[in-house]
Formats: sequence, C-alpha cells, structure tokens
Amino acid sequence: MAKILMKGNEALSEAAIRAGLKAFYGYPITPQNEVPAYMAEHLPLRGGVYLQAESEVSAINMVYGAAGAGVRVMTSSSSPGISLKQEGISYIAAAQLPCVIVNVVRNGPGLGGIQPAQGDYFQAVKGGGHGDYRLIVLAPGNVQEMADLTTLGFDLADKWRNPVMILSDGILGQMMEPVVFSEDGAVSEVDKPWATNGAAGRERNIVNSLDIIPDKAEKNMLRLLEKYDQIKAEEVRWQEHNTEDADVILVGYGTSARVARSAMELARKEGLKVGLFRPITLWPFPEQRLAELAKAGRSFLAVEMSAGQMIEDVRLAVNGVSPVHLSNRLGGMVPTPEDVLEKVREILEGRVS
Amino acid sequence: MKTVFQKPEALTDMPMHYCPGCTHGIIHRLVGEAIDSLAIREQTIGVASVGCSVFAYDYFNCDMQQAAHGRAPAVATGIKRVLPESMVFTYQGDGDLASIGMAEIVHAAARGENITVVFVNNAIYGMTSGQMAPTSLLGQKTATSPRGRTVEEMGYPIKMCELLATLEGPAYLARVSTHDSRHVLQAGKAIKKAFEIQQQKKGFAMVEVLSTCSVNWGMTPVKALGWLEENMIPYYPLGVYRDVTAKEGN
Amino acid sequence: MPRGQVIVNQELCKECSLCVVACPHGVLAIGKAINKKGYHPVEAVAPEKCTGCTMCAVMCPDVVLTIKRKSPERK
Amino acid sequence: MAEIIIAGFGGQGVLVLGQMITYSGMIEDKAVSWFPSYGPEQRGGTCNCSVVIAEDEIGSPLVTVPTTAIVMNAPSFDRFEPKVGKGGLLIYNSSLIDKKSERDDIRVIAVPANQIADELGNARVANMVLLGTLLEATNVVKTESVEKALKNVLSERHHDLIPLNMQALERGRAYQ
Repeated sequence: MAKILMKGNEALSEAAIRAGLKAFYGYPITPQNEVPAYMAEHLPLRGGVYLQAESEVSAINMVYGAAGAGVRVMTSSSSPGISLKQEGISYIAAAQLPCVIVNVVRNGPGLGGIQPAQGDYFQAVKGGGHGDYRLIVLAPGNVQEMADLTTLGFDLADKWRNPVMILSDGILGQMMEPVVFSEDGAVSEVDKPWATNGAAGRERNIVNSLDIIPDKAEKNMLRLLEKYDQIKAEEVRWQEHNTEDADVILVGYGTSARVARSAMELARKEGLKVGLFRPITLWPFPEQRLAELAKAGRSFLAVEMSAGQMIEDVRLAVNGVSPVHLSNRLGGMVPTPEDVLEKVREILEGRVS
Repeated sequence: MKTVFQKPEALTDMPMHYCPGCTHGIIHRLVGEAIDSLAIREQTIGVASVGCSVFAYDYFNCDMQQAAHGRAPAVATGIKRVLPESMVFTYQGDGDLASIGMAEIVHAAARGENITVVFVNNAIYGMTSGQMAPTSLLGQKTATSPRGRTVEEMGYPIKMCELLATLEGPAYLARVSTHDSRHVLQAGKAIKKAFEIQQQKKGFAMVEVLSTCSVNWGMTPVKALGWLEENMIPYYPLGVYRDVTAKEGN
Repeated sequence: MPRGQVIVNQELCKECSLCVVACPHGVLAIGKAINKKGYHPVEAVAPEKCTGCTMCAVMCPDVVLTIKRKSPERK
Repeated sequence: MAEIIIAGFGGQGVLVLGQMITYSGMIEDKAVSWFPSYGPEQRGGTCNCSVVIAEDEIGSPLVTVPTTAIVMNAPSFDRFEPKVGKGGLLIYNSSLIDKKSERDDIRVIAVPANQIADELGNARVANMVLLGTLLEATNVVKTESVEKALKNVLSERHHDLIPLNMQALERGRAYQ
C-alpha cells in the first residue's frame, strides 16, 4: 500500500471513484475545482458518468435523479454554490435519497472570497434548506480523511438513505499530504428496492417529497425523526487527545483542529494542561461525550474559522457546567497556534470572563 | 504633438488583474470609451458578474453593483425598472451568461428589457482555471473535457446571438471580435451602438465579444489571437443579428 | 522628426506582446528592464518610425500606452 | 520539525520547489504537508507555499513562524524576512533581491540563483539552486530522496532534465 502525495480534493475524488461512484454532477467554483477536473479525467474511464451541469441548481437535481435511480452519486461545490444547492438538498433529504455532497468551504457571506473558512457550519448541521431535515455531516481533518470519510460517507448514505455532506475547507482541499488507499477493491453497496430503475416484475416505485395530507405528513415526519434519533445513537464519531487531565479542552474540526493541535503541543511544552477534542461527525454532534468531559474547574475553547457557530453546539452539550470560550478568525484568515495559545493563557490566568 | 489615445475617463486608474494579454482589458476599455463618447458616465450603473470579470467594479469609473453568478440581467432589470432614465449595463462572461445565467438572459431579452449587455465569449472558464464553458468548441480540451468536447457527452456549443435572435424582445444583437486592431475598432462601434439603443429606449441590446484566454487555452497571448480567428469565428460568425434601427432606415 | 510618439506606462505592462504584433512599423519590442511585477515592459525601439496610428494602443489590454501625433490625419 | 515557507513570483517554480521537498520527506517516511497560496493572484502575481516536515502527526499545515524561508523576489523578502523564527534560516535569491537582512538572530544566505541558472543555460532551475543551498545548510531531507522525488514529479519525457537539476543543486551547495 504505497503512499501517494495528493491534494485533499484529489484524494476525495479518488476515494469516491473507488467507492463505486457511478455519476458526478458539478459546476466550477474555487476552491473545489480539482474535484470536477479529477472526475472528468478519471470517472468516464472507470465506468462512471461525468457531467458539468449548467448550474449548481441543475447539478443537485441531477444528483436527485441519479440517487433516485439507485446509484452512488455525488456533487461538490464551495459555499455560494452549496447555497444554490439547498433547495435540491431539502428535496433529497425528504425523499430519503442517499448521496454525497462535498462542500469545500470558502469565506462568505455573499460571493465572499476563495480563501478557507468554516462559516457554513450552521447551514450544514442545522439543515440548510427548508423543512425539518438533517444531513449526516463529516468533517475530515487531513488528506487521508478526505479519502476515508468519503468512503464512509457513501456507506452511511446508503445505510440510512440520507444525504451525507463532507464539510471540508479551502486548506484541506488544496493541501497535499500522503494518502494510502486500501487495495481491497470491494464496494459495500446495499440493495435499493425503493429505486426507480424500472418496474419490471415489481410494484412501481415513486421517489417523492410531496406530502399534502397533514396527518399523513406528520407520520412521515415522525418516521424521519426516528431515523435521525437512530443515527444519533449509532454514528457519532470524534477524536480526543490529552483530555484526561486538561484544564482547557480545545474543540475544533477540520483545519481548526489542526491549528488547535499545534496550539496544544505548544501549550504542553510550557506545562499547560491543554487537551483537544475533535468532532468528526458534526451532525450527529458528539454532545454526550462533551457533556461527560464537562466539569467544574475545566474550560472549553472552541477554535473556529467562523464567527462562532460550532461553539453553540459545544455550549448546548456542556450545558453550563463549564465555561466555553471562542478563538476564531474570519474572512479567509486562518487562526495561528500562537493566537490560540494566547487565548488559553488568558483563560488560565482568569483574564477572560 | 497632440494626445490622440489615452485611458478613457470611464475607467479607473486601478491596474487590472487580468492575465497578460487577456482581451478583457481591451473590452473594458471599449466600454469605457463608449461611455465617454456618449457622456453618460454619471448616469451609468454597471453590473459586474462572476468569473474573471468579477472585479469589473474596480475598473469602471461609474456606479457598479456586483451580482450573484448568472443573475446580472435580473439585477440590471431591478435597477432599470426603478431608474428608467439611468444607463444600465451588465458585463458577463460565457459561463455566467450562457450557463448558470441562461434563464436570466433569455427572460431579460424576451422582456425587451432596456439594458445593454456586454457578453464576453472566450470559450472557457477562466477564473476557476479552465473548465469547459457552454461555448467551448467541439474538440476543445479543457480541465473538464480533458479528451476534448464531444457532441455525445456534452452536446453543442451555444450560439447566444442566434438563440436570442429567435425572440421578439431584443432590439440589437451583434457579434464582434478582438483578434486584431481592425476588429477591435468595429467592436467598439458595436458596444457604443448598444448603449445608444438603450439611450433611445429601444430595448434590449447585447454585444457578444469573442475574446481570448491564453492561459487556459495553453498558448501565448499572440497565438491566442490567431486561435480565436481560426477556430472561433467559423463557428461564431461575426455580424449583426438584430438591429431595430436598421428597419427604421436609420 | 517622427509623426507620432508612443508613451509606455512601464509599471502597467504585462509583457503580452499584443502591441508589438499590432504595430505595422516595428516600433515596439519587449525590453530588458524588469518592472515591479517581474515583467519586461515593452519599449519603443524604433521611435522614429512611429506614425501615431494608435494600432498598438487599440490592442493593449492594460491601457499601458498613450499616443501622441502631429496634426491628426484622420479619424 | 521543519516549517518552511517558499515564496516568489508565480512562474519561478515556488510551488514545485515546495512539492519537491514534501515529496522527498514522504520518501523518507516522514509526516509531510504542503499548502499553496491559491487563486487567481497566483498567475503573474506573488505566490507562496507552506511545507511542514515532521517525525510525528502534523498540526497546522499553514506555516506562520517558519524555521526556514526561501524567498525568490523582493516583495516576498519584505513579507517573510521578519517572520522567520529565532535561530531560523533565510535563503534568498540575490539576483532579484537587492536587500540585506538586518536580523542578527537568524542565519541568512544570499544566493544569486537566477545568475547561476542562466550560467547553466536554463532560467527555470533557479529554484533548484536554492534547494541545493537548503540541503547543504540543513538536513531536512537527503539528496538521494530529492533525486528520487524528481523522477516521480517530472513526467517521463522530462527525465533528461534530471542531470541539469542535480547540477543546479550542486551549485547551490556552495553558498553557505
């Protein structure tokens, strides 16, 4: 199993193809462009369909169609493009179709810029489009995970008949690191008896999100919520380092977790008891474990490249038992380990309220 | 000696970010010259789009709005309907106008919206680094058509002037080129005309300007001019596709 | 005494050569100097041949060139 | 742990130089990461990349306090010279940078990289000259690894350029 030096966007694409991807529909936007370019180059030669849609709106509806037809399908974009896809994502979640949606987040709001950010957290984990629905949201922390979580994403999407979002960012997409792909080429696909692939010898299938009779619609919603509860019970993933004795636990995902890790190492060198908690699933959020870690005399510090979005979920989990602080940068600026360490010092010296 | 050529007033002093030899700069200047020669700078509102020309608001020395990808004709409609005496133009590339913004341009044209559209067709996505555009030629290799555009996979390149000419709404539709100085001078005349049409309240006017993208075409700026002439013009014939003033014997 | 004069705003030049090719009289060439952006700006290597026809400036994408002419002949 | 910034004009081979070091580190089974400045400003504008080579898992891939900075043009000198960490190394291309570092807490090496590359007959190997200086001044990666990396990074039809690249590397070593 040889190591390959790859960009995050390329590793993710390769993993998707290896996971049995049958179709990719996208539209150009920076900083995710390596994904469609990789797909255009490789997917048609390896049994899949690549098509550049005329818009993100169109691309996500192509995904709806292919997912409904029962094949593994994905799309990728960056923040403004993901906003355009929200209508389609809501329909996909309602129709319970499995697919993978990649967001290589750039800074917003509006057209914003092309530099890395995490300002799409709320959009990703709280639904994003209209109605009561959830995406399973996976947050890779390195190039290897860009690949591994994509593979996992397809499996979870099929298992739960739910759209999965890979919430990446401009750094994880553009950076190169070694990546290893498992040589076992087995694709773990499931039966999709609900797919609209031709009603030969069976009752016809309908892929639909219209629910016009209220009491029936409510029952369907309750079934959906029950599914979400099961996902919460079974699919929570996270990583922690040095949390046992920590006075301050840094909480961060994706690139922020990388910065937090460096900050933790600097802090430990100074003898400061700092730990790191990295959510890998952002929905379901590892709230139970965070609640267990909360205790008097311990603080949490959310490290984010947004105005402070994930921090709200940390606060909900910690439920007032420990104080929760924020260290963040905005606008495509990336926090430095030194910034985070300074905030840690402020907390330990009681300089923050 | 007398100065016979200098930067138009309707352009700012900001150096343009375009790659060396990119004809966007020429087209910006032509728009600026048209605005100067009609003396309309103070009543003009430009709408910048998304793509390489996303920073157009830095370069045009008039009021500018920045629109979401493809939506510039809708934004321009919004402005023009509430400020009918203003001069409103959009500046859009091929991805913006002919792909994601196809609905907006078609409906603005169908309504005969009294705006001027400068449509820059360089047969590729520049800003996002060289993906296939709706106007990429058959056989053209791009980042997302690495083996060349085929009819089977991606269908045919879209001829916007011809397409919009099927509608009753447009008052002026013309296709021009930037591949040599003679054609640039002609392009300048067409752009000026498209503003005059708006000034006379005759309705929707669009000038499609064939343009180069040497970086993403993978050639020198000078070679790119030749490539445009030899490959784009045969598929995208130059000329006037609609001119209501001609009917009036103007 | 040449009929025309081309003035180069060196810092704006991106060394694309479109003006060099456009000039019918071989007035311009890419120079040896380096500007702040790392480009070699165009120079008037045969200024005596300039007629002030503006063809170079018409093709310049960066409005680098200003043209002067003795009593404009036409336009 | 080596945290390296490489910076210059687009087209000077800044990103490739970073990839060469990263690739070489991977060959030696070290933890490595490479992150480029990205976007339209790359073309013709300034560009830079961050390279981290470590024994263990890498935290932030964005280098803020470089242990080494390799700068190839004047704007990059102005931007990164002050950022090099205490005790660090600054290697700069004196062919295009007419400046001196005022710092006495870092090691500074001036290399006329473009001049040497011109002497070797190919302006594009200026980056490899600077890599040679880096290899001699630090033990961040081994020369053999670089040679292996070259074979992997360059497409087969450019393999005839490897001896020239190695020659450039050797010339760079002389500046310490």
